[in-house]
Amino acid sequence: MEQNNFKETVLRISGVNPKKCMRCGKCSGACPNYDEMEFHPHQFVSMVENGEIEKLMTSPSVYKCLTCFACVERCPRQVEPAKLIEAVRLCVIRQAGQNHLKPDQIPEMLDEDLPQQAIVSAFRKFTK
Amino acid sequence: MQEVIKQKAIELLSSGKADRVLGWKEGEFFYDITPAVFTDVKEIEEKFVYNAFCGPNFSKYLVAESRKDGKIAVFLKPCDTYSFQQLLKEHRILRDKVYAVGIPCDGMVDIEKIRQKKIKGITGVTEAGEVLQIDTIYGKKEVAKKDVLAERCENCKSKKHVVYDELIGEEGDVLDSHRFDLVEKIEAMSEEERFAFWQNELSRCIRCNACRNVCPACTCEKCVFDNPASGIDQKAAADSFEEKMFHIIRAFHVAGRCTDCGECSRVCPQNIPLHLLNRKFIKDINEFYGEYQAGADMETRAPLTDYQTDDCEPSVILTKGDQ
Amino acid sequence: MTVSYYPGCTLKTKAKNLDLYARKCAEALGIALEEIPEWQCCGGCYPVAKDEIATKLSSVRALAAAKEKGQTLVTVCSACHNVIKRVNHDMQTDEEIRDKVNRYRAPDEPYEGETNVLHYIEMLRDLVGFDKIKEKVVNPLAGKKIAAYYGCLLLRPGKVMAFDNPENPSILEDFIRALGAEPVLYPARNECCGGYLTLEDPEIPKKRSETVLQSAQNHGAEVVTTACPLCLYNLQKNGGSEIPVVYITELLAEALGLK
Amino acid sequence: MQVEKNFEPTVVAFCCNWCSYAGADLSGNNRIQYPANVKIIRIPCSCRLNPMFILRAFQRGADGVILCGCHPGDCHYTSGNYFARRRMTLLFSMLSFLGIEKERCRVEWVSAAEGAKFAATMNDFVATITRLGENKKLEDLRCKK
Amino acid sequence: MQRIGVFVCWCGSNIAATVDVKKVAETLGKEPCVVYYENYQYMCSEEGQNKIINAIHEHKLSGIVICSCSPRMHEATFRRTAQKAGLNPYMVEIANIREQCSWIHKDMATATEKAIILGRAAIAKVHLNTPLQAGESPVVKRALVIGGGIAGIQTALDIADAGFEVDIVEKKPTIGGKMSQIDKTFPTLDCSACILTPKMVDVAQNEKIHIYSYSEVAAVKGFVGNFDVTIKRKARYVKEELCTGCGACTEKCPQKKVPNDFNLGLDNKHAIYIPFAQAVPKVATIDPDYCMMLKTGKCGVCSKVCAAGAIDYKQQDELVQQQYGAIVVATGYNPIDLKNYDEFAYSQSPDVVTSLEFERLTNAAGPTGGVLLRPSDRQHPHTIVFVQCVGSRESGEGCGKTYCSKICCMYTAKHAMLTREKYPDTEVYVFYIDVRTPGKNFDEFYRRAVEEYGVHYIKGMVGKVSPENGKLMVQASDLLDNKQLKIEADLVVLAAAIEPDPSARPLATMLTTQMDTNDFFTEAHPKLRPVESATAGIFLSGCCQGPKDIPETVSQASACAAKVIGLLAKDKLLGNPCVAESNELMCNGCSSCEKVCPYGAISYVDKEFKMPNRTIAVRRVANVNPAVCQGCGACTVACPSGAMDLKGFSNSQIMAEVDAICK
Repeated sequence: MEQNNFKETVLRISGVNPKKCMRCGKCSGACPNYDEMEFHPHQFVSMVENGEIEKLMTSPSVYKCLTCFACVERCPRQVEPAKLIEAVRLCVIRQAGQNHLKPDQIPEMLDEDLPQQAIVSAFRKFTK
Repeated sequence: MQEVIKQKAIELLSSGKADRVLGWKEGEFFYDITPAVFTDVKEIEEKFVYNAFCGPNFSKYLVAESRKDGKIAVFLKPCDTYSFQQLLKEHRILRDKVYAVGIPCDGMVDIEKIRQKKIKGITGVTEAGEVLQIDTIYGKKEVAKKDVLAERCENCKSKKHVVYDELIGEEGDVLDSHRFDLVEKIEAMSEEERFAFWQNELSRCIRCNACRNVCPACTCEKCVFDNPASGIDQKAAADSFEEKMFHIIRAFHVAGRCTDCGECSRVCPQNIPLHLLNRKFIKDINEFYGEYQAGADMETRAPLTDYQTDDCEPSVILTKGDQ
Repeated sequence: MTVSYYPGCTLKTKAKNLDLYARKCAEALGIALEEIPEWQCCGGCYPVAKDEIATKLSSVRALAAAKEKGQTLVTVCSACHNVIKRVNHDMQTDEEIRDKVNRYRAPDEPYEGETNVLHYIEMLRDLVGFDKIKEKVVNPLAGKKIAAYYGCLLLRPGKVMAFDNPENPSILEDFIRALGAEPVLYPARNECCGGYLTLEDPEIPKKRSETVLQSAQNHGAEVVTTACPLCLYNLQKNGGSEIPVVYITELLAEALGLK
Repeated sequence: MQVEKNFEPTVVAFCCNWCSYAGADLSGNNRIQYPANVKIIRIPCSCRLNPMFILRAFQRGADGVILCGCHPGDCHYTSGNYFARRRMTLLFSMLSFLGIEKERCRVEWVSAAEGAKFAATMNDFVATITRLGENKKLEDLRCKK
Repeated sequence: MQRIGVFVCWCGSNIAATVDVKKVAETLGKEPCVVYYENYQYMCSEEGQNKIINAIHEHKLSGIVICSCSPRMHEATFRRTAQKAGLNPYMVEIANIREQCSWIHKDMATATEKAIILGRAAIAKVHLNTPLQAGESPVVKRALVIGGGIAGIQTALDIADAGFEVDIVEKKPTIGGKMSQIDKTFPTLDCSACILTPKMVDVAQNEKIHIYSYSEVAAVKGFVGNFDVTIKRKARYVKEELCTGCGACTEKCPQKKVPNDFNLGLDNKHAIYIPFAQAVPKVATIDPDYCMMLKTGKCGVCSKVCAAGAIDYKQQDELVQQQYGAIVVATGYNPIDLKNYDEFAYSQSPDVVTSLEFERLTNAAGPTGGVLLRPSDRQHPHTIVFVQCVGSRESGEGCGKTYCSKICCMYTAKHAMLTREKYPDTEVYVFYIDVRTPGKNFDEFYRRAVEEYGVHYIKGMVGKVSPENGKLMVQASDLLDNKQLKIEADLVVLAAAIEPDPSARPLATMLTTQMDTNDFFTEAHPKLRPVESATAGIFLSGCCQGPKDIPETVSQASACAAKVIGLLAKDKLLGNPCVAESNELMCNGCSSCEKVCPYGAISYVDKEFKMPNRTIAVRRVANVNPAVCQGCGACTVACPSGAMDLKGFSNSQIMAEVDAICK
């Protein structure tokens, strides 16, 4: 993946048009995990639009989105910020060796009640 | 099926439900079926037919018939019902004067196609399921019905009756037809090829007006081609412009109203594929303005009396390009 | 009535109760759950990216299997439900995804989103009817104040899931009422529990789950119920409260006298 | 196609009274030139243009026909140009289907303020028609005495 | 056979410098039927016009062609000239040889040749011209105003002031509209009732104005100058002419649990009620859904206590027929239903209110007597959060509106300011996306709210409102500080988008006027004819055309009245004679023309025709109302048989021009 094509890639795989955003901030008002994130949903939208993808890619924020879709549900302009965050994360983990979660890390994370669902979900989210 | 329909015709007439029955009877030849108005039972018993040559679409006759006294019963094949409904939509037929009976149709046969199979001296055709048994002066022959279907029936768009008072047989479905294949083929030609194709076809036109006379969309009180005031009333196909002019204007006049019943091509004595012009408009309308089938309902606005603010621009034609 | 049933991986292991009672209750209510043979894991969360094709295939296989039988596809795990319903929506509306998936699978008949996907609770409402459940209750959970926890997966995106009003749902409350208990309305019922982040950083689910349980308790809840094994895990493990959290099917089984 | 050196095409421009005719006047007010080949016929609205008129023009020897009207959304009669747009799209498509050079007909939306656009459009259209040469496919030989 | 005169103008050197005017005149003089030609320096001058007049007289001209400047310039002049000479003004055609010839060409030969062709086309056309007479229709000198809010009131008062009769149809029991529910008006903060109620009284006392309250328009027929309207007077079960508005019935009515719509359901009223003290007409109305007498036949208290004997339980809806020359639509707006905005907990908590509900909560005549108390526990709220743009400015794919509702920024600033003024201990937060305050003294007003009253304006949007522990937890973003806020509020006020009244769409169908996709009425021209609809004789006043505040509504209402007065002042209406006409013999009655007519000018009649064989056929044929037709010609092309033609631009005229140009 070429560096300068990140914006195009993000737009393509997210299917989001950040130009539709009117900068109301309802996404960030709705986000339950706002405080854990360095860049917030509304910033994802404007930064993608401004082409500042690398900044987002190197931020831990991409692993903090819960994909709960509250921002998508409430966006008055159907911008769908969560899809952008997902696309930025994919830009990271689709690069060689950039898996955020490695199988050998798993055992120590487990406890006996943890449902499989958490592991497969995390794997899908954090690995290529 | 013929018997069932015949009995229905008799019943309608004798019960007084209808004063007249519009049906088919044989003309000069067995395959030359013509429309007929029956007023007595005996006549029906003797002459009424319904077979694979009953192509004529009765809808147009109802414009005049529904204005006469009394009620007329009519038998409508699925595709005929579209024309019928389109005329109802245009207020051309008085609905309460017509008793419409929907009848099944599994395709009409083109006698020319039988002849093209080198079958000569045909004296009669009997349907036996998928096969046609053909009596000729040289003995019996057989052909598969699907091989000799009229073009419009090969590409049948619907087996569904969109309007009727009574239905004989089971209701069918709207079909996925390949009716635009040939239009697409012509579109894919180069400009010069297209011009040559149509020059070849249209130059055969003898301006007999049969296409117009049979067309269920051409029910104008006074046709522009017959009206000296219209400025386009020339009668004879004087030169190539005249041929094109006539057919373009006719196609345009029925655009958005033509149900694609195919009668124009059926009656053309010169075998010009006139339906392709109408289909071209139908295809364009579907592509540009969304799927529209004339006669399919009473409510939807005809595409040329409707618009969307974001319709495509005419320049779309320029960019479509020759494939 | 017979429906296709997609249990999902967690229901075979950590969430056996969710599965067990779902089957028992359905049987008692006259619905046969026919498990889809050789179903594969849905992947736990819906692949959002438009270019993700392979990750959608397991859902499409389950959907196509139900289509072949002409059956409605029922899931009970909220996560599976979210994934399968959204993939189905893609197959209905996204021409590119539909085309690629069908080319990849090369089935005799392409799948175009024909299958009707229902969550177990939707099945109870639409195919059985809460009124009929009410009639069949032998152990009314009278006097119990139960808080329904929807989480995010059942409701969002609202247009795709078409499950209930995503901001003010009522289906689980109606269900709780049918069982004779008293539903507790609290604003955090459609907030996220923190989900799979628990694997990497349990602090986040802790904050989220505490918020949910506190809100429920503020409004007088005695029991919290959910349809999602991961929600149940987070609320129990990270919720910082002793309030019991149970699966909806457990409540149903209890009320129907099957537990 | 071989273009005759001094071929001067006949171009008929149908202009709606409210926008494009006024636009053409404005082009005159500002002395912006365009070829004399263009002859304007004033119609109340682009929706007044019957496809018959276009065919008639070609029949009588026009080499190009252009329709100018108010921009979509600005029609003096609110909806006329929307109907015209559909009619012309279909007509042009049919002419192309019959193998007629599709560049011979055009629709342009020119407002009363767009004098320069009117002239530019006409310059371009006349150039296009000159390049295409004489209309042979649609003319009526009888009209050529 | 026409006798045509051709007059070529030099326009000083404007034409003559590039066009050989003499040659043009002489060449055109040889055209068939041209019996006179002339060229002159200034045809439009008095001298030039006299030449035309003389020529018409001397040569008995039946039609004239002027080769001159654009018809947009002097067509009217030359038509008057022809009329002075006794020639029908529509026997004049102009060949535009200035703007479209001499001014754009440099070469004399080219320009002259083109001028001749343009002249020929005009001659060809005038050959086929026929004298046209503009139709006349009388004007009924009475106006109908639909809607009795401030827009309708102002329009009615202004029309009445000019001496014309006006009827107001109002669907509610009283006029006054939304403005009667509002507490104070921005940016002056004067009391809404104080400025509105005197106007309501003016309406009541004006002899020229008649109010049909509790009534609706049921049907509209006719056309400009001559509308025939059916008004449905709904049964109010009280005889309007007898009721004195004493209120004894309301006091004694035992049914007290009727949601009070005037207070937006924030309190209850009686089953027989007068909406508010200053109602006009001040007449009681019975709510049939709650009245025990009407529902069960048991009660009748109001009838017993009514000294005037005004109660009539047997009253029926009544239809009134009335003629009008002009109709004004003033149907107003409503806040949208917030059922799709449950993230703000509107349906979950009584303490989440709309801005209009907030008006009632602060209004002295409202449910709390003007003391700001929150609905749930009637306690004074200490923290109030205002949320702007709820349902406005959305993408259109969701449930909201795509437009800006225009008034919310200002009324929210007003609410915030008034709250801080009256209750300085209250913290007030306003969440905004943009603050839009164009208007006289508007931005100053908003700045005062911030600077003098200390309202916290936060750029950002509320994401969720959660009712917890008797408070409303507001989670929102502050985009400028880039943080998420969690505010414990006591009251949340939502600035709901406004939308046209639901009665507007069926009304538009009845009036054959156009609406946009948002159901706002479309004006005839967005800039130049903003208070008229495209349908002649239908005028637009107030929010039915688009969101407006009170000052804007009132100015539009007066502008609308001016247009109505201009129409009613005429005794007869002269139409544009270049209208469509259907040839009945050729008409198929297919309705194609009717569908493309933007004015509803075409109707259908069944007509008898004598047929060749002495029979009579009845056919449905199109009928164009020349008073309504504007002459666009859309119908002429839609008509498949060519039965529809346009006078002045007929098929044959245009084709004659084509022929002349292409020859």
